[in-house]
Amino acid sequence: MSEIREVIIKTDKLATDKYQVNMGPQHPSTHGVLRLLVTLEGEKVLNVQPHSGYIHSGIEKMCEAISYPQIIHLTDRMDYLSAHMNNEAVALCVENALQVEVPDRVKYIRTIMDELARLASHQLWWCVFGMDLGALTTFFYGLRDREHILDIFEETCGARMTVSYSTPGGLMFDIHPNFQKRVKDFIKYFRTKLPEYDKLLSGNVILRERTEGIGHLSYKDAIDFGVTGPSGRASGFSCDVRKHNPYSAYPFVKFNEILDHRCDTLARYEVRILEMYESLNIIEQLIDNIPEGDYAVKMKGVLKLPEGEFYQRVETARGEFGVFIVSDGKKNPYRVKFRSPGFSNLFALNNMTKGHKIADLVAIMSTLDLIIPDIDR
Amino acid sequence: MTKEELISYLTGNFPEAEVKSGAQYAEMTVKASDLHETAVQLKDTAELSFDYVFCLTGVDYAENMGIIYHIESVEHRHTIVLKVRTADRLNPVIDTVSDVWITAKYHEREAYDLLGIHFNNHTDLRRLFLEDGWGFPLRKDYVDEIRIVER
Amino acid sequence: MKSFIEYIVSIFKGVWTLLVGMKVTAKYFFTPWNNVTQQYPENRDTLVMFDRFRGEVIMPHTENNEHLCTGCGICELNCPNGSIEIISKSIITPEGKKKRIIDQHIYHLGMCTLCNLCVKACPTGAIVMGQKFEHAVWDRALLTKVLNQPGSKIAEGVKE
Amino acid sequence: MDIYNFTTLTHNIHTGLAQSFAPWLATTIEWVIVGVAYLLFVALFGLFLVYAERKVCAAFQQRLGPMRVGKWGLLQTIADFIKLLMKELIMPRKADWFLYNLAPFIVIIASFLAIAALPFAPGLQSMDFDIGVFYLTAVSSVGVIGILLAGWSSNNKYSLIGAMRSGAQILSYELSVSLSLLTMVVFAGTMQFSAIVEGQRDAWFIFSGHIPAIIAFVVFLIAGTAETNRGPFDLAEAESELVAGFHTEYSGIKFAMFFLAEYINLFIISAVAATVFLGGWMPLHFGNLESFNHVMDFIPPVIWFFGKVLFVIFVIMWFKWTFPRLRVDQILTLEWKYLLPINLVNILLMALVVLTKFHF
Repeated sequence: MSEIREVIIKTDKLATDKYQVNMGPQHPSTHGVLRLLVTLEGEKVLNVQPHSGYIHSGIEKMCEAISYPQIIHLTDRMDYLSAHMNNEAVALCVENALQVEVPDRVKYIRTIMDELARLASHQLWWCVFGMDLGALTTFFYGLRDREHILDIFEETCGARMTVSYSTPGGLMFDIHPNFQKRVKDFIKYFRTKLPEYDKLLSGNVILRERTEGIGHLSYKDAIDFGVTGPSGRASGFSCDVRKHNPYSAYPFVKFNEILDHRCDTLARYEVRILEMYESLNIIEQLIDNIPEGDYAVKMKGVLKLPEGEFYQRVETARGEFGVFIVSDGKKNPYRVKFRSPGFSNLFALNNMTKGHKIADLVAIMSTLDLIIPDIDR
Repeated sequence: MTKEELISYLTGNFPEAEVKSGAQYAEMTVKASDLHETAVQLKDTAELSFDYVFCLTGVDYAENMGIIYHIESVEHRHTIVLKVRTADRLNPVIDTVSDVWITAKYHEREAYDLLGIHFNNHTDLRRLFLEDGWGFPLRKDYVDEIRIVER
Repeated sequence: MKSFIEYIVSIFKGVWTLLVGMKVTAKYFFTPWNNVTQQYPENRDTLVMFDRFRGEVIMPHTENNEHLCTGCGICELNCPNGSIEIISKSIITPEGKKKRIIDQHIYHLGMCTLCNLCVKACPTGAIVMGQKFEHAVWDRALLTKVLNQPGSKIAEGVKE
Repeated sequence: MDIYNFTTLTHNIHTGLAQSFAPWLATTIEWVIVGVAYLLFVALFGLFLVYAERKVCAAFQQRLGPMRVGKWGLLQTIADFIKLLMKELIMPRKADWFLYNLAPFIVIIASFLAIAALPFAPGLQSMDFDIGVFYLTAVSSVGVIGILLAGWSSNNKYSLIGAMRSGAQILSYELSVSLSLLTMVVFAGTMQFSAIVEGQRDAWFIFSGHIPAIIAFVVFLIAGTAETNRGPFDLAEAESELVAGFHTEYSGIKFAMFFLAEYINLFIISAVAATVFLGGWMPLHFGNLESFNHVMDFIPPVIWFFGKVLFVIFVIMWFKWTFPRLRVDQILTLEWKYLLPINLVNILLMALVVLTKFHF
């Protein structure tokens, strides 16, 4: 206190200073237990240092002790909003390593599930984005629509979020007899609700003012930081694994990779909204054409991968997800590495928020769509 | 470039490195001392322009530590797996590539945190997830009698 | 002058977007019969879970108190978390042969992640997923369950 | 009409007291009665508003809102209030003890001061100043001192940021509130609330003052919402940014005071809007429709007043639950670049309307 007084006496001016605020681990806008050490000057953000690890659960270490089919249920719990994509990544990786070709039916169902999970994730993101900006009503509208998808999941997979549906060699169950009807009903329903999202939030002048030109992440930075998914695509970084390294039924469908070159928060927002439309298109192309066949290939009781290294990339709702398995020929992997999209996205935050206000920091963090277990693993 | 073209190009231009065709991607193993130079070349050569590191994995091999970089070129859409081994297992040291690819900075921090691999010239080498003095859980000889239950 | 007109237009455009948003919320305000909330404990009687819903692992018994579990232990092997423990015992069958049968099928619900691997692996279909989801208890010990009922025996004709 | 007039009732109470007690004692007793009445009213109406807000926002969000305590959750807020009363009062160790404890009282006292000048019905008004509008704008901004103190003394950076935001915001929006009220004062020709209401006997100001009055009404609603720190201007407590802003560190009854004050302020802003623009307790009258006007007269003024207040409150809640929050620089931009110029032009317009007698 006395130091400040001295400064005031000396300079005849009001002394101002930088200060640091801990945002998190318990903070409403970090959506989990992430700690951001924010250096502020008044309202202006000077530096953001993410500190993660609060829910580091050592999944990679746990994977080394269990067999390949057992890894599936752990991947559910990393990025719980794209649980099915994570399952699929492991399943595809193991299938590739064993050189098993799954039936087309499996591929179709997996892709439909992927897109449903992506929709559910983007819906939740939309809810939370609205809430972070202070529009609390969006939260309930988004959850209301997400409930329909979760019901589809629950009926077919038996769980709402941690689905554990893709297994090495196929699927856990065949689809439920109601599945196709339910999905079609949902698409019909959601096509009426999605324009409402635009009316309520996207067009809103307050949202536009708050997002336009905020949180600039240039094309070069997006690649340098490895920011993938909708966040990367909003910077013009064409990083859609579905397009560049197609897997499952993605080679069979026509869809656009949503790219935006405005690089700001609004671009990231709109890319996600457009991706929801695109996901609906993909599901519509597939849902009526699910081929007949088995829902799984008969696999051995104990899966042993040949010695070697296997990598599989998939596109989750947050970006590129990778599974890297180092196998020494035993029934459990020697080393498993999950390349999670949130991890890379998080560290671009500092670059994007410099010079903006606290409120912008919240908005930018929200458009990166961070899931903390995905970062910490 | 296709995988085969890439392999032949790499064999021609990196005589020191050992290039082979992996199951999915072209694989290149370099000596630890050449790592940084190779990284710069991989990124700056116009025909290669590997600019997007999408995965960086540290692996504890029994005799030494391995670091595996999965790198893609956004422009040419070809992918390479760059592998390097440290000399020592207990005190593994390797040059950082975080000045070449920014994202490697955080992946290297993770590798340091979980495997204890020390990266030379890294500007911010701190633990990422765990507390200081925790140990390196992804090493094969890591024991934690309280939290790990052997079955 | 042009910028002045733009200023005025921007005001009206902004207000218009706000009114569009207010129309959406008003629509839901005045149609309360579309509410989506469920009154959960009250609707317990009518609440039906989906038949595949994974609530817990159960072992169905017939009315003769018979189950299908041979005690082979495959579920125990397949469980990633160690939430299943099989305790078997040796008996002597009426024919005078020695035979191992299930004594206790212990299931730790507290450790279970409901991944369905045990059910999928079970060769006789002895365990299935139950739909009960209200698992809250006052004592953690209550989450450890014995799935085979006391005095139950294996049904006739189940292949070993 | 006269049966609804409270003047006789209050007058009778006064004369009765004056006859039985010494003058000073009579006055004291009157003070106590008025004080208790206001306290009761504020507490009950505050609780009702909290309940209403929860139900209204639930309806906007396709939910049911509180349903457990009492029929349709009617007793929910009372239960909440009892819970808050019983909660432990926690204070940060390095907080400034005196200011920390003083702040909630300043906030709530400011609200009480403002509520005193409002006419609820003919004769049902404790202080009928001839500068009522001026008094109200003056005391309603005292609350910001409490908010600033709360933020400053809590020894929490979030609180401090919230308090500073609130200071900047309320100081700015005070201008718009006053100027939009001033527009109506120009129109009414008086600052006395009872006279303003009386002036709307034939037509409410929002109808008779047409365009400038409607503009002033909209500006007043926006600025008034900002004055009460409600969404979309709830920067001071912005929960996604500042946890809870200036009252992060308050618990129990002290938190309840901030909470209650927020809802009283909501009531005050709505009541002022209702009084100045929507005719206060005056029934709805249309020029020559004698029979219609007569039917409207049968509805008691108190009901008219509260009906209008609740309508304005509903509108304010409506946009709170629809819009995202503004950023701190935008909130100032909105005031200084949009509302203030509009307001100044609007006053000119109103002056012209009054001079040319181009009104109804």
